[in-house]
Order: sequence, then C-alpha cells, then structure tokens
Amino acid sequence: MASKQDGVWIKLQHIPREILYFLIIISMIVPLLRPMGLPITISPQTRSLFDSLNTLEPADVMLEFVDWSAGSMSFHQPGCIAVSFQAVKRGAKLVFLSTSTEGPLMYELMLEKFQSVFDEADYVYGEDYVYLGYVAGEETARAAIASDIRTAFSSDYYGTSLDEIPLMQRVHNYADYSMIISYTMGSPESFVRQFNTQYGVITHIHCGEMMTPTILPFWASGQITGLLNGGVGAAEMEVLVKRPGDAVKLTDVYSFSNILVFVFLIIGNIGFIMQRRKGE
Amino acid sequence: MIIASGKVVDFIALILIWAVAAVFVWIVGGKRFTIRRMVAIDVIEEAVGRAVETEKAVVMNIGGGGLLRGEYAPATMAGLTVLGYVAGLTARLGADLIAPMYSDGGVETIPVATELIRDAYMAEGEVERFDAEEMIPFLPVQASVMALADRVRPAANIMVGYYWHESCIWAEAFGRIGAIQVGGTTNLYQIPFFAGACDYVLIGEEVYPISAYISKDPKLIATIVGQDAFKWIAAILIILGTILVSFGNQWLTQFLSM
Amino acid sequence: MISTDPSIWVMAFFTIAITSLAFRDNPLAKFAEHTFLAAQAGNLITMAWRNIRSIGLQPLMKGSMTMLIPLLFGVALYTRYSKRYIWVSRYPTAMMVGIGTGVTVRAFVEFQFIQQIIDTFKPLNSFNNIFFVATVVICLTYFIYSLTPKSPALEKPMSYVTRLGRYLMMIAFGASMANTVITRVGQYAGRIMFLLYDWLGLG
Amino acid sequence: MIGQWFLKIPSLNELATSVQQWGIIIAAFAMGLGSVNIIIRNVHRIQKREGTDWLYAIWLLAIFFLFAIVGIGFGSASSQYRYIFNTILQPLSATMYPATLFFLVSAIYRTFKTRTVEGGLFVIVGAIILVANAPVMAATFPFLVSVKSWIMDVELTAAYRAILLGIGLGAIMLGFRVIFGLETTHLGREEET
Repeated sequence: MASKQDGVWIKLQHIPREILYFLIIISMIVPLLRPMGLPITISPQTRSLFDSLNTLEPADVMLEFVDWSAGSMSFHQPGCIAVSFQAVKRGAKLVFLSTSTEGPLMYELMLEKFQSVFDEADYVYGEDYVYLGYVAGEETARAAIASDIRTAFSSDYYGTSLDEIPLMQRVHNYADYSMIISYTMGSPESFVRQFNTQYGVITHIHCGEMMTPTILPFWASGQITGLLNGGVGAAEMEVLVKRPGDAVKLTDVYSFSNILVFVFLIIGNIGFIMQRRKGE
Repeated sequence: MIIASGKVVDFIALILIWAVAAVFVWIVGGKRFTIRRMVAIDVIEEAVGRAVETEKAVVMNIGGGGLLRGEYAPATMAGLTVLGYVAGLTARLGADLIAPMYSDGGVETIPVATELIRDAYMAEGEVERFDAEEMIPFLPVQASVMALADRVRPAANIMVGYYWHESCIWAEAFGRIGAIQVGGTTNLYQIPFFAGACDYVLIGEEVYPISAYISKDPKLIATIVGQDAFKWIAAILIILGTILVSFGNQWLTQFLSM
Repeated sequence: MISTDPSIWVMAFFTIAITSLAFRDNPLAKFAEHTFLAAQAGNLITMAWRNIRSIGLQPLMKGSMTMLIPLLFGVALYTRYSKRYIWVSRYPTAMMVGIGTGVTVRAFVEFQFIQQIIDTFKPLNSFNNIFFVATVVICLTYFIYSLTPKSPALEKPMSYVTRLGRYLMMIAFGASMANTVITRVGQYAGRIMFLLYDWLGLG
Repeated sequence: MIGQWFLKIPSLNELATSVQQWGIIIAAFAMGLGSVNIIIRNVHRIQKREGTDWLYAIWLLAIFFLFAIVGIGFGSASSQYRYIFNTILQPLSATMYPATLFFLVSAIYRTFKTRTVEGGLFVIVGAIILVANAPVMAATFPFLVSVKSWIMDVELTAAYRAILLGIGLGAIMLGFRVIFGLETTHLGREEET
C-alpha cells in the first residue's frame, strides 16, 4: 500500500513543465476575462506617498522619472498615471524625464492615455508640464540633474531649447524640485543617493515588488518618503485617487496565480519529502 | 564652516574608513590575518569531486556584469577569481570544465577568462586539455542557457558574478537536471533564486572574501580586514545607540546626524 | 473581434514567439530573440546620438570649446578595436570609472552607513524593536570574516551566531522570492491583457 | 567629486558639474560600443556560413540598421520611429523579462526544496508570503496580512539592513581601491581585450 502512495508522490514531482506553464497562463486569463473586484487594503508605504502628494502646492515642481521599460509597463504605467493624476489635481507642475533608453517611447505611450487628464485640467505643454527626453549615464546623469538640470538637457524632447520653455525658465536645480518620483526597475537607490542624501529632496520610488525588499530599509529610515510596491502599490494608488484602471484589474490575476504557484511549491516539496523518507 | 552642515560626521567617517583601510593595506599588511573557513569552498570542491566520479562536466559562469561599470565590476572580478580556482580544481582532479560567456553583456571579460583558464591548466601541467572553443562557448542569447544545460548535463553548476533576470533561468535550467549548484551575486534582488535553488549561496558581498580567501592576495585580505573593523564598529554603535535611546538619551543620534 | 491591424499581429507574433522559448528552444524564438537584440542595440544608438548631439555637439557649435574634451574622450573609446591604439581607450575608460565611482561613493557613507545605523537605534520597549535590533546585529556579524575571536571558548558561540544570521537572512529571501512571483505575474499579465484585449478583441 | 559633496567651495562645485556633464557624454559614446561588438560578431557569423546561423545574423544586422537609420535620420520623436519601436521592440522587450515567470514557476516547483534547515525556512516563509500576496486569501484570512507585514517590516527590513550595511562598506572600500590605484590590475587587464 505504501509503495502505491509513494508512486503518487513521485509522479507529483514529475509533472511536465509544459503543464505548469499552461496552468499558470490559464490562471492569468480567467480573472482578466471575469474580474472579481476584491477589496484592496492600503499599505502604509502607499499611504505615505499619497499623503506626501497632497502636500503639493500649485506652483510646486515635481520631477517624474519615466524609467520603466516595456517589460514593466503593465504596472508602471498605471502607477505613473495615478500619481500624475493626483499631482495634476493638486495643480503641481510636472517635469517628465528619462534616464533609461526605452523611457521616451514609454512616455509617449503613457501620454496617449493621460492626455485627456491634462486637457481637462487645462494643462498646457511647456507651461504646466514638459518632457525632456533621455539622458545617458545613469547615476552620473541623475547626479547632474540634481545639481544642474541644464548640464543634462539643453532642449526638451521635441527640440525646443530649455530657455524658451516657460516652465523650465524657473527650474534649475535641486532647490526648485519639491519632490521627485522614479518609476524604475533599475537601481532605485541611486535616486535616493543623488536627490535625498545629497540635497534632501523628498524622494518617492515606484519599483517592482521584487526590488521592494532591498529598499524597504530606506523607507523605514525615512530616506524614501513614498514607496509604491509594484503592481500592488499601483492598484492601491488607483484606489486612493478613485480612478480604478489597469492595475486594479491585475489584482485579481495575483489571487489566482499566487495560489497556483503556492500549490506548486507545496506539491513539489511534499513529493520531495515523501521520496526522501522512502529513501531512508 | 567649510563642510556642509549635516555632513560633518559623514566626512570624518569617510576619511576614517579610508585611513583605516590604508593602514591595513600598506602598514599592517594582510598576511597576519586569516579569513574564517568558507563553506562555499568545501561545497565547490565536493561538487568538482562529484563531477569526477560521475564523469560529467562542471559549468562555471560569471554573469554579464562585465568589468566596465563600477557597480558590477567587483562581482565580476570575484567571479573571475572563483573561475580560476575552479579551473585549477578541474585541471588537477580531471573533470571537464565549461565556462560559458555571454555574447551580449560583459564581453570584455571573455579574453580575461580565457587567459585565466589557460593559466590554471598550465599550472597543473594539463595544458593539452585546454581547448578554448570547447571550454568557453558563447551564448548568443541568454536563454540558450537551457539548451546548454540539456546538452551538457553537468554534475555541478557554479555561478558567481553579477546577475539580472537570467539568474532564475540559470538556476532553473541546471536545477532541473539535478546539478549541484553554488551561486553568488551582489545583486540583492536576485539572491533569493540562488538561495532557493542552490546547495550553497554566497550572500551579497560574501563573494569578495571568498575571492580573497582563494587568491590569498594580502592587499585584498587587508581591505577585507578594514571592512570587518567597521562592521564591528557599526555593531557596537547600534548596540550603544539602542541602549542610550532606551534610556531616552538622543546624544548619539544627534552626534551622528551632524 | 480579432484585430485586423497588421502591426497588432506582428506584436502578437513576437509576444508568443518569446513565450515559446520557455517551453522549448525553437527557431521562432531564436528569430524573435535576434530581433530583440538588434532592435535594442538600434534603440540604444538612437538615444545615445540624441544625447551627444544635444549636450555635446550643439554647445560646441555655439562656441563652448571645453566640450571638445569629452567628445574626444568619447571617440577615443573606440580605439579599443585597433590593436595599435588600444592604449588610448584606457583614458576614457578610467575617466568613466572614476566619475562613476566618485558620484556613487561620496553618498554611500551617509546613505547606506550612518543613516541606516541611526535608524536602528530603537528603544527596547517592544518585542519587535528588540527583535529588529538583534537581527541587524546578528546578520551583520555574519559578514565579519577575518576579525573573529580566535579563542576556542568564543569560536563556538560565534559560529552559532553566524549560522543564526544565515537563517534569518534565508527567511528574508523566502519573502523576497514570493514578491518576485507577484512582479513577474504582473508583468506577464500585461502581455496577456494585450493578447486578449487588443489582439483577440475579448473582454 | 567627493569634495563637491562635502565642501562648499564654489569653484570646486563648477568643476564637478562640468565633469559630470563630461561623464554623461562619454557614457553616451560608450553605449555605441555594444553595437560595434554586435556588428563585428555578426559580420563574422555571416562570413562563416554555418548552417542556418548566418541567416539570423543577416536579419539581426538588418533590424539593427533599420532602427539606427530611422532613429538617427528621422529622430526618435518622429512617428516613423515610434511606429517601428512600438511594433517591434516594445512587444519583444515587454515579453523578454516577464517570460522569466515560467522559469521561476518551474524553479519553484522543482528546485526550491527543503533539503536543509535553510531551505526549509526559505520554502516555508516563501509559501506564507505567496498566500498572503494573493488578495483573495488576504481578504479571507486577515491574520495573513499581519504575519506578512511583520515579516516584511521587521524581519526582512532588519536582515536586509545588515546586508546593506555590508554592501555600503564594500562600496566605500571600492572607492578607496579605485582612487588609490589598487584596482589598476584589472583595468590594465581589460585593455588587452
């Protein structure tokens, strides 16, 4: 009898990986076609970002680093839209820029969805918001932007000189930035180093959940003010600004696929333990 | 005041840390210090031994960080040291070594690695077994890792260097075929895959002492000793500060924020 | 309704081709991967050129001669392909490493050392705080390799402490791994959304 | 650079700012190095004519030049460039990294095993967080949320803080080695490439 049971365990350890992949894809498709709309709890990290955004005054300038690549568009784009929406609501001026190569095109894709918000709020390009394009050099570039934005950019993305842009005429260096937010899958620490540590600018980060653990210590110590935790954080932000969108849709996907992965982990390990017990 | 406010202690600390390092490197020297036993070395030896027994190969990879960028170079260099060590072991014990290199990241390490492996085989008098074409295949794209794992089916897979998303592909591909795995990277958010899939994982900057341990380079050991001194200082500061704060005394906090 | 836009079909094809790689190494996936490498490199060149032109060449045209220095250094990087002039590329490389290190390292003392130590000063009035401080110290001692007590009486407890540190870090890595799952799911779900909504026209 | 950080000397500040700008320009040039490598390697592959391999190489070069020529000729803000980017690079880039999910799932099932105490802790905590990350479970069993937030905010933050302290010191030491020339052996080596 025991051997029959063991046979099951061994079989459970050798499910072909194609089946696993198929199941995980199904677990993502079903909730996307049949959304459930589960309640979303707001984490303290997201809450502190939201509270910080609400301190923005109409003349304040906020730097938004559009640093995501197509890979993380699914949650960075909704996150950026939700944050920018709140900033626009507060009347803050937005300066978008990129230090990652796919950034410019990601900005334009984001703008397609966001233009209507700008129009509604009577935001004029060049006066209320501006996009500066890409600058090479990663952390060196971030340092340059903090100390003098004109060393990194001489014109905006569309070729207009910075001095001819009304908004940029009063934006020069760290003293003019009220806060910065970076949407990144690269190196979130470098923004904190160059903006917060160096000049004390309020720094927010939106990165993937996988990187959150590595920067949580900086959030705990207050070096990062607001921390959006990937897709979960983006969904929380959408709920907070009362504009549910793509990130909220993703929430249901997490339910299914996470439980499925959990089941894989347990099956794999029970099989392993049973097999080892038999081996002893 | 010439020093920016809020940075006084930082400035002094930087000078102090460097001064202590300089003392260890140039005055005390690293020779009189030993690095505690590193389990990873035992695991690597055991893995190569297993490869010899089963007549399978050993795969060693150093990631795609390259040597050009400051952030990634130290990990790649540590990886190169380990590569030299593994090459020495395989040359001596008689296992086949395969050290795949990325062709789309950190290409500047390829000649360095080739040189290193040749030297290792030369030192063991096994230079006729060195064959660059066989030993150092280029992976045109990272995902051909899977194909490599299926083709070679090595007994051991050692990964030390700087890894990004591909860490997971490596760990999975070689874990599936049951190879003994040793992994180490300084990219914090990739450590978990190595931690889960490897028989032994080098956590973060643990890759540096291992290369000092292998190379026995006194200067390298000296910098490790310098760092250790400040880790003790950090630990003592934390304990001291915690005790002070518990009694409501903010003196140390204020002093350090100066 | 399924999309009739050819570019959506191309996008869908590439999405599926790359995904198929996870199942098996195949020519389609190889084709898609090559396309990816090429397009990425092309994009890099495009972006780099914009940069060089806007902050290097344009100021030079306007007469700021100091811009010649970085431009020449930049061109010098390419001497690495010539066996004879390879030594020239050493200078821009050294300069790049130097600037990069300078920009980063100056922040580290405050950013990742002093500030982090200050925030660990927690009053020992709750279990969480005691546990927190103890964990930081125990894990930190794991990373001490050379200046460890040599006397046999201390060596043994020390080895227990370092092992405990390893266990504590493993717990953190387990949590971190689970977080990675959610990131990857979120990213890939974006592709599924594209395939379902934009390509197949469902939902 | 380090001087600019700590000291308030105007002339030093200006120098540091322009050096930063130089750094950006050199970095932009360095981005082309990879492309030169790609061209050299693939021309080589075409010359070798092994199997079907050279066909891929031709295709690769064609796409590369398509992007480079459109990008430099029309500019990256042009609609032409946007079109090729959005149809070709965007879906590829968007799938390349997320597809790691499948490897991750397979690794979780097959290789993340409770071999040792370490592995056991890893798997157990991983399992708890996986469940807690599923909103459905978090809504049904609220205690999971508090377990998760304890692990994340206390355990994990403390453990990672220790690791970060170590890495921070390592980086400071690296700066020491670069500035005082202990790192030259590797720089010298690299020039041999």
